[in-house]
Amino acid sequence: MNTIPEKNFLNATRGWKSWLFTLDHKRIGVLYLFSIMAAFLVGGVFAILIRLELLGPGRNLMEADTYNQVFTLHGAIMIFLFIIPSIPAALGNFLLPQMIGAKDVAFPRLNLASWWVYILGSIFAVISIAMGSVDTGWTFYTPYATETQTSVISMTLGVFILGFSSIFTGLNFIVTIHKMRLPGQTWFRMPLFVWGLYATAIIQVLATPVLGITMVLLILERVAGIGIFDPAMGGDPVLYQHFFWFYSHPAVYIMILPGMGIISELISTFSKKRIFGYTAIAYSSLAIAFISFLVWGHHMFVSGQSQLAATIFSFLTFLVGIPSGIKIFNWLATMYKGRITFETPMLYALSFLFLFTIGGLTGIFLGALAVDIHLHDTYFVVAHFHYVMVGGTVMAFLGGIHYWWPKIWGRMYSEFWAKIAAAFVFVGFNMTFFTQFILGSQGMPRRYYTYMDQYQPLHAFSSVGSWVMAVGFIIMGVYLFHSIKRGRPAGNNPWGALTLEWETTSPPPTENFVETPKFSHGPYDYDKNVPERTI
Amino acid sequence: MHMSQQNKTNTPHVLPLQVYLGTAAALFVLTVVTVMVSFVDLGGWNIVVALAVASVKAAAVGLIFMHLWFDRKVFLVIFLAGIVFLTIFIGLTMLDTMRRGDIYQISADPIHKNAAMYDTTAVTTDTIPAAADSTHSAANEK
Amino acid sequence: MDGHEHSAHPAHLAHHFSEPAQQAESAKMGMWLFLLTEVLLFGGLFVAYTVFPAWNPDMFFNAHKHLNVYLGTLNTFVLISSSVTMALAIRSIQLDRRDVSIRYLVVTLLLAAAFLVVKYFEYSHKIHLGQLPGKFYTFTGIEGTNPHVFFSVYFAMTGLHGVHVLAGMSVIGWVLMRTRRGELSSEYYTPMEMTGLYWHLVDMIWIFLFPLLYLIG
Amino acid sequence: MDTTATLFLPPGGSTIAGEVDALFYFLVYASIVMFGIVLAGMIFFGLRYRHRQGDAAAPTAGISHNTKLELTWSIIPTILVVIVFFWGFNVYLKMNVVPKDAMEIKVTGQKWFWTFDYPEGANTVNELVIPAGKPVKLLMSSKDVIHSFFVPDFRVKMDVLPNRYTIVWFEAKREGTHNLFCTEFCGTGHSSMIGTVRVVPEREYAEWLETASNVGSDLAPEQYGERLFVSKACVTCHSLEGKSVVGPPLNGVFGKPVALTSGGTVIIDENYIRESILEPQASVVAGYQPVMPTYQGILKDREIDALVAYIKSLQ
Repeated sequence: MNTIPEKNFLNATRGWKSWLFTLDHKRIGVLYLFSIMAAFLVGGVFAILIRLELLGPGRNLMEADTYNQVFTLHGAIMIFLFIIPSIPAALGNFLLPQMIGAKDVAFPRLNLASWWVYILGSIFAVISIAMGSVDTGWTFYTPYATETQTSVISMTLGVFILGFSSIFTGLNFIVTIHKMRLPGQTWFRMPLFVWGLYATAIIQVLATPVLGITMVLLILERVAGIGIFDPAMGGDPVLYQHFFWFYSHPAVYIMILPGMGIISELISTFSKKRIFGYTAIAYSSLAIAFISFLVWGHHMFVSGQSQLAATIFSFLTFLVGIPSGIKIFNWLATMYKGRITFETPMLYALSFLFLFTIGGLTGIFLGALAVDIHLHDTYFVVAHFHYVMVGGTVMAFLGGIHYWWPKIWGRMYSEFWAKIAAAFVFVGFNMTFFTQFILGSQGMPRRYYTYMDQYQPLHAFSSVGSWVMAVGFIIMGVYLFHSIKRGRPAGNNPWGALTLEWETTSPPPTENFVETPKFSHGPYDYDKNVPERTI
Repeated sequence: MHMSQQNKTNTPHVLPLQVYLGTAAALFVLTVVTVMVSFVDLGGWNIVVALAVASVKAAAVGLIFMHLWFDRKVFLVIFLAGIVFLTIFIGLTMLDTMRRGDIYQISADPIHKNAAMYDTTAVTTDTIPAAADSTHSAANEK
Repeated sequence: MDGHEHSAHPAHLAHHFSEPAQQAESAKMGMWLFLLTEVLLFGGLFVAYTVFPAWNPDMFFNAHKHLNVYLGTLNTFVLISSSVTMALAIRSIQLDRRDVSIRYLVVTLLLAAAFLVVKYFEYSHKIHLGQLPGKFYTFTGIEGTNPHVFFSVYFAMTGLHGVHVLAGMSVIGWVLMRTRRGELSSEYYTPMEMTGLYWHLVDMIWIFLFPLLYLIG
Repeated sequence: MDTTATLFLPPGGSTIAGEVDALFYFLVYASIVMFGIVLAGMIFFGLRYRHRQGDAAAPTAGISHNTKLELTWSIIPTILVVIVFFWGFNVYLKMNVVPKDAMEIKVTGQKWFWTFDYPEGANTVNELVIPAGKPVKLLMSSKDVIHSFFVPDFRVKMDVLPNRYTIVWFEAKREGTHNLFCTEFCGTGHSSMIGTVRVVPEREYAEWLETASNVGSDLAPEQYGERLFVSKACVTCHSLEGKSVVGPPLNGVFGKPVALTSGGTVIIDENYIRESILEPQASVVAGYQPVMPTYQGILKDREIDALVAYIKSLQ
């Protein structure tokens, strides 16, 4: 019978101060976990409101202006407060040092600062909502963003601040991975999740500062009319789009790369099989990180940028698809001759493969110049990025949460309810968003408060799908929180996995390992080891 | 790769005083040179020369003062990465901003000069057909 | 969470590092990554600087003549000198000459302050003439399209740089205090080394701002 | 190539639509094949290598990689996407090079309606009338924020910018009406910034142009105003049934006093209506946002008179 270790990071010190000012990367990870879950809840409520309004044409629930604020907030909260910090700052923080056998990240105080900065940025976002909200869309395109009467400055200031939180995490992770690895764990013996975090961190450090200066210039444009982005003052709105997407396209890979890392762990663990093409997966993460900086112009094919630029961006866009495709085939090949079990994390991994493949393939549509002209700014794009972000990142995140939940709390959740919730989420997601591919190619533009009658059946179906998904998430919330106190103890290694974090107790002690671990086997050596499962 | 470092003690790498003073002298001389050149009219080449001199100066600061020349090469890689990605940012943006007229060069003034929202006095109610005509004639294709 | 629980470790070694060298190298790498973010933060302004002069070369040429080359040159000398003294301060602490190091740091601080004083005179002259960014621009003597954009770029670039000078001054002040308290030595001078790297980058950025704004042609 | 409505795409109404659709459907079928491979792999491996209770937990095969296989699944997709790139680029070029004989119409996007100015002097709001079988070039600009001109049936879309002109061209194949959407978010009325493109035979177009250039001369002012109220998109924001939409309702208001946001009241008379059309921000009715655009330069004096007469008649 498994027991919870008497002394672990959860009960090492007591009182709220010991949490809010902790330097333990695991506690900071948990703080982040609760913060992003709160953000996900708020963003999710906005999503449901959007779908309710779109149940039928005309006014159903709110006025056009309210709707515009709701979809802006849904986007801004989900992107900046949830999905960008989700995997790196919550799970990455908790796991990275354990996976490389370190006691902590390289800069624990910077790590804590990252979370506080995140909270500060969120406060500005909340202030913005309180002061009349924002209605620009999460992209803050000029000149709309310089003209609108809503509280753009407070929101963009929030985004500016949140950028620092992201930079701090990324900087910390790069140094940690370079300097803190266990002796014997060479670069190509690192778990692939660590590779994913490394590639992500590179983008966070390189791209986020540009978001910072973009937000500063946007604020100056509103305050002083500096004439960089505002055409009324001699600026160029398309230049703003270049600035914005130079960050925001790589940011898409900040969201997906760590997710891909999680999937590598999950597929290998639940197939009990050496990962196929380790080197290819590791290098493809780096390749994606690099190429992601060369393709931002594909958001601007109809923006009025030069045809030459559009052509080159289109070509480069196709290049970034190749490494993602390679990863998918590698994961598939990992299952070959495995010993596959289908616990909840694996179900999410398979959902990821299913949904991300669709998301990736529809990305090819949008990269092809002529087809994108028709599909740009329609629901096709909305469906595409939800398949990549929710079908990709969120599925990976949920897989990761279920996979490492017993490591964080030392206790198991209900496998029965977890499978039911996973089914609801998967079915609801496809109902909500596959319909939107059809809507979009039929010509339904995005960010529409009302629409023509011909689109109503598909919109209604999509809204029903959102309720199914919501039911799944509610079930998930209940059993996950229930398990924190009541779940049955999981033991050190409930899944029989080989990465280092499973060698310590669940939950781990404050400095992760009671004794400094020795590097005795690679993270995926299932051909030589059969680790015992503790449940 | 950190393994090789772990057994080394933390002894500082001290450069001779002359190296710092020599670098300082070079920086001052280059500053004087670049200012003097700016008073000579070289057309478009002025800015090129000025930037070339600035690059040499920045390289001196980076390599000597910031020890990039002597330190581990990973720091140099990090610093150069900044320059590479900044170049990508500038280069691909210019690919748009400098090539917008590739297929159609519209030589009419940008709209905002006579658009109603910016100047309500510029347009009177009777000029619509005339305004339409003038935009058409001004918008010639090349 | 400090290093004192491990009696074998020096006081400045944090608990999660195993060697002083590992800690020093980590700090330096972190600092270089931070400098990388600074390069890209200024990078956005450099893009704006590239795009607008390419569109309106004449306006940029005409407008830049209203900057004072002599004050700009003076400030370049001041900032380069401060970089030299900063480098020498680090060299002195590496040789355990603490008093010399303190003197160099004080000179660095004074030079940084001098830079800001010169900048203050430049700014107040421009404010007086109405050569201001964007909608505050009231000056009329510059030919070309949208001359206010030049001053937007000028104030954004020098303003952001000025903020960095201010931040640098406070960090140098902090290092100065720690050196006086005897906390830094040839064994452990990471804070001063990091401050030096930051200060040199501030200098390096000015080395580019100076020709871009003052020496166009 | 001619296309009709399918599950995914609306019927193609322009000469370019067939070429876009061909690539679109190539991508659909190629995607189904690729997705099929992934799905089949998942299902097959999942069933074949499933660990059943009671099976021995033995070490698994240590397959680390297979260079030939990996090269195959890297190179084949690469070739495919290069083909797709050149295909897409080819059609994109055709979308960008306007035929020499294209007729030109000036398009102005503005919160939240479209204005079309014909060289012959006609101007319409939210309805673009074009002849079938003739290439049409639109020279577009915006008066406020970015809008985007999108006709799904024609498969064309282009942003409409406030600081310069953008161009889009198409050739409608046969008569019919098509939706025109704004696809760049532009505020409150974004989703009602909808127009129609009416394609008519060439002879009918000539007749239409003739009357449209001298419209209204044969109508009573009230009737002409009634028509303008719809065609100039007043109806988008002003209800005639007493409802508040974006702006105040206009039925039964003439001659009555109304409170202003600035505090005073004003009697709604001819001068107030005229001022509200030309300088909408001057006296805003209390409880409404100052969002109405000026119609200065869009409406002729004659048209304003007709609108005033029409509102007067709504008692």
